[in-house]
Amino acid sequence: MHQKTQLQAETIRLISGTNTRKCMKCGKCTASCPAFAEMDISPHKFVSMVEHGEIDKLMASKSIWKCMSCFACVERCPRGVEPASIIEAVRQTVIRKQNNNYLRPENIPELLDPKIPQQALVSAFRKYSK
Amino acid sequence: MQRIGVFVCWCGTNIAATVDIDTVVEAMKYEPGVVHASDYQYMCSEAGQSKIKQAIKEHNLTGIVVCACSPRMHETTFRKAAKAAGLNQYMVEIANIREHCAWIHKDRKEATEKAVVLARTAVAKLNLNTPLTPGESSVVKRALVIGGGIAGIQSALDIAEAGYEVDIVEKQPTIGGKMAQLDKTFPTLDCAACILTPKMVDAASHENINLYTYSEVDSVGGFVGNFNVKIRKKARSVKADICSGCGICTEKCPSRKAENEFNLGLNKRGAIYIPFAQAIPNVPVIDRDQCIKFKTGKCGLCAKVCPADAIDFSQQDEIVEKQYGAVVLATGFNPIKLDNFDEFGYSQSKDVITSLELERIMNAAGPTGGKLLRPSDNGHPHTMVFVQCVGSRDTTGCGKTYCSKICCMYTAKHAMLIREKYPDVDVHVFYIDVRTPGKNFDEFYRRAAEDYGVNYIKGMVGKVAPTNGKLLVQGSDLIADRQLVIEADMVVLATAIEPDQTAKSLATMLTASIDTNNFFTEAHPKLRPVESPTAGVFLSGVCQGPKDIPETVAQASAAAVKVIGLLSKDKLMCNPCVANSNELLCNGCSNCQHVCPYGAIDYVEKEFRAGGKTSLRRVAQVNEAICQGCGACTVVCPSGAMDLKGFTNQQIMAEVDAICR
Amino acid sequence: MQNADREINKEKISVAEMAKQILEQGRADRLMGWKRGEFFYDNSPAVFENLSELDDFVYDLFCGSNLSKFLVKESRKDGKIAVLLKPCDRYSFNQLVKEHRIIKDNVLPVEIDCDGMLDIDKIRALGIKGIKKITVDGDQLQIDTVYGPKTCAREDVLLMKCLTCKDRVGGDRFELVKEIEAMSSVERYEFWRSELSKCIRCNACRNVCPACTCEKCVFDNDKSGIANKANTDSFEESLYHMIRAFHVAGRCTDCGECTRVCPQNIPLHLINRKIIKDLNEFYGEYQAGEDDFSKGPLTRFDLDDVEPDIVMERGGNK
Amino acid sequence: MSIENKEFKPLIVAFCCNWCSYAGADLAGTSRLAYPAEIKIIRVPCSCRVNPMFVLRAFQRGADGVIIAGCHPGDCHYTTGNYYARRRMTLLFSMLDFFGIEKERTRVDWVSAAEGVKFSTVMNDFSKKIHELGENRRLGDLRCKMPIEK
Repeated sequence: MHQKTQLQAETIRLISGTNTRKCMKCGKCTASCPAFAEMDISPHKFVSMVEHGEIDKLMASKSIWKCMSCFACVERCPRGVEPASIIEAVRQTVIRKQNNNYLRPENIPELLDPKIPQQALVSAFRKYSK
Repeated sequence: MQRIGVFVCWCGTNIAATVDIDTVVEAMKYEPGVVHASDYQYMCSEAGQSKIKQAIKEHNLTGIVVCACSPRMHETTFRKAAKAAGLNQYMVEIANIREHCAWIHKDRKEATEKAVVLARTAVAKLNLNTPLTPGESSVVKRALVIGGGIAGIQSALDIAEAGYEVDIVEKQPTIGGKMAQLDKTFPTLDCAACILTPKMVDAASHENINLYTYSEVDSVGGFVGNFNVKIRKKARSVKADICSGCGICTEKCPSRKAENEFNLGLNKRGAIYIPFAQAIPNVPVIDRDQCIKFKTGKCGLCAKVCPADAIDFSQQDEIVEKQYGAVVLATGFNPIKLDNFDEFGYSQSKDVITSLELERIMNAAGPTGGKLLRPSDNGHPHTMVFVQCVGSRDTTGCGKTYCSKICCMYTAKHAMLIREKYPDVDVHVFYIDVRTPGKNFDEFYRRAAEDYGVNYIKGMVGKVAPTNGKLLVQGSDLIADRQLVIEADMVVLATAIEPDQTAKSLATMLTASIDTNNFFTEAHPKLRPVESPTAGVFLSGVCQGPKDIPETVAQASAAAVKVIGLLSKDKLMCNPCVANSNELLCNGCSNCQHVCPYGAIDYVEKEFRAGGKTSLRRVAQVNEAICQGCGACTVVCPSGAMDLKGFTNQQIMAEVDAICR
Repeated sequence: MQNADREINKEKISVAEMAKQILEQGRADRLMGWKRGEFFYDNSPAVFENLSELDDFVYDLFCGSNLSKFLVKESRKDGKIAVLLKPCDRYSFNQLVKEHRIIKDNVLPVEIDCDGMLDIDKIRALGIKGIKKITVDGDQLQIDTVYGPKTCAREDVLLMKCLTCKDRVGGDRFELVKEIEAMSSVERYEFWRSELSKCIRCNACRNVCPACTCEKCVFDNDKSGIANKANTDSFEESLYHMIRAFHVAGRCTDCGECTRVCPQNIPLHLINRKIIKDLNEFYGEYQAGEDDFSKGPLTRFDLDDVEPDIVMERGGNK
Repeated sequence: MSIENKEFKPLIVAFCCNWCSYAGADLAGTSRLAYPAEIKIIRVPCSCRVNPMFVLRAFQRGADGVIIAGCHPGDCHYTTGNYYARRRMTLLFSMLDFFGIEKERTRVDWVSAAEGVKFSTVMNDFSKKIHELGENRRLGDLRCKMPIEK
């Protein structure tokens, strides 16, 4: 693998704290994902793409912004691989490159909807801010 | 002074690649007592052994050190070689320079240094070895089989055929085990009952086989050749010797609330019941928790209708104490509980069932009379989804880390049977991998897919949602890289299997080891697969690891052969590495007696002469046939009178010194 | 702690009178007690075979020594022997009976009272020299010396073992152990190094210890690997006290004789007490010699015993 | 100190019971799970065979760490051996600590025949600890006059 892609993949693994090699390619993540219809890259492919160092493609993917961080895939993965953490890590990498905040704390109150689960809010904040 | 020979094995490149053999050989030449040191590519081979034998004679050796693999592997081999050359076989020490050195170290210098230390440690110990003679103990010519499933039945039949008495202890009211609950068997699709029930009858009618059904093992004492077992015969509340098995009581019983365990709770049974029609013995049992007579004191209808007057409400548990020469463990398995897998909706919908439940539904003697009906409304299903690996291969702690092995094949069987009987039913199977090693197994699976049109989907189910009387199955199809939702009528979960929970307590009673999953450990994973590391205890069936029926039967027969081999001996050689009390030093304090797990130590008043006077002293004596050589007594002995042959205080301290030199 | 087969001084007669009566009435053939020594403070254990020998019998403030151990040999002789047991000695007696070291049938245990024994070294350390006679006056001692009368508090000159007597109310016998436990690891090491450096290997602690009654002591046995041989290396030296303490672990009654007899005044009993404290904390209160039948803490176990890791987690600084 | 540590080659004695931990060590070997070469294993039938004297002897002869490995409580091949070992070793370790010997130099762990990975982890872990502690001077000779650095 190219040195740069190797480094990128390593960074993703480091941020997400996952071991992509543990994946046994069962596809339960994709089976569980409620946002699948919106995604261009399926959750299970995230794992193998990190494993193969295809980080640039992932960073360009729509999927990373469609993931709702519901953690269904993390909850149900029988091998403890945590695809959602990988997606989160890719998002982090994109945001760090863009050097931009999409969400600021002061904007939160007006966006608040009592129906939004707390977890989603926290996740969104992590997702769209640096 | 000993005359020691040191033999360093290369083990091909296994040792030689990391350990510099020459350095080890050279270093050993200067160790005290060593008169000969040499090396060879494969010491355990015929040629290697004859090199050892030759050196023993040539150099008049009194003991040998073999630097090779683990003593657990070849100690016996080298002891036999030494014995053949006229040495006492306990004048052999092994330096484990393979598993404990060559295989775990990469640095050649480091590994070589360690190998030298390990070798000189063995030499230091051997310098203090003395020839030992094993004692003998008798063998009780009777075997105990714990578990009356196909594994236990097969082992018992084979042992009984060889002419030895066998007792089967089964905790259920009938023998038969899980196989009795199955409908058809793969890959031949013959009916399970048709091949099992004749064997059950054989076992029951065999003159050498004695059945203890509805019984459990309470305690085990003793050792190989002389196990002392207490069996608890639970109170059936029915006199088995006069019951004719007519079944009138089971029909008349007014209580109908108990879940029928045999049908996995898919229907109800009476408080007095026979698990299934072909049960052996064909004697009912009263479930006292359900029986109106036991709960309220009123009823007793079964006693009134019994033509043989066999009902006995006052029956008590009975303890039978018996001696056995060997024990076969055949405790079997159960499907795991699905509490950790809520996503499959097992607890939410009756139409989500386990594969074993499907076996009952498909069975002609089952709750639906063999008709495939949806449990919720008894309707005919049109779409069925099978999910494989439910709880298997799960490293998160929710399920089991291992592959349950049988699920791929039985799922193919189920799918095929359904498609054959009901071609209108769409069958989808979600799989992660399809594993079909075995004779005619892959052909069987492919037939399901190719000839019967079972839709195999590479992927997993993420969610089963009961909606409007249907089950919405959301899964992935990894080949098509898509998510799909199937509207199914029934979902069948290929649930992981785990060892029966009795395995754990039996392991403790028998001091047989179990692994982290509670499967019994075999003495050697390849070379001694049906023996437990505990002498005289043998393993049969799934209690050792997941397996299908042909494998189970093969292993059951293999275990039986091992038992027969043991029971055919009149005397067993005892381990000579047993405790030994130096009467001159013994204080008579009883500390050793307190800690001995086998009751192998007795105290006697003995006369001693010292300074012209005779005095009586209380001293410890070890029964060498009973002592197993754990050494607990040696440490509590304040005067050091108690020592362990083969592992003496001096030997171990010499080892410590050699390592710390 | 009262046993039916024991003599108890009901009439509160003097111990000397009791001794006399036992021999006179033939309740025992011999009697084990204390004999006046050359000086008034060095009474020593003795066996009295007849009434005339009893002239040397003494029971006063300097009868600290524990008589139990002598019975290992004495109870094996012909005839019955009566033994005087102070409250603290009874534990050792029971422990030895439990270990079958004393043949119970040959012994008549006689329980006697004790108000605490004196330590002559402590009196001298107060600067009181030329002592002729000591009498008890309540909490005080009247000491008749060649330099005239002196007094001191009785409490100040009691034997160490009497200060933590099991019959005394209050006080914490583990106080010193706790102090050492609270030290840093280096401090503890330095403490014991300086204490144990004083050891001259006279074996007095072993010889007096009522738990050390082995037919042949491991330190005298060439084959034990820890024998007291020529000092080729320092193993035996440095570890003697550790091994000894471990040897008597669970059997030590905390009688304190080791420290009493140590000519170098090493507080050896603290090692044993530390072990007793640990045993009590880990496996429940246990007093060796409380009875003559129960199993000691090292010859039994519980399924849910603490793991050895507890030592790592417990106090005691690095 | 740091230079000393680089050259420090510890000596660790491991007492392994024949039925579980020795087999666990074999499994670690078969699985090629590395642990430092300074660890030397002595095979004993059961953890209850380990006399505290052996541990003291090892220390006195220059060992820097001693570890005793046996079957998990409840799994002893001899039913009860490791329960006794557990009490003895707990007491011994506490006593050593009382004498000011670094308590981390001693350890008891339960490793089954199936736990090759655990064996290797435990050994690596223990060795790391001993490396941190450095040479065992204190028990080498508790009576020698050489002061130790604080």
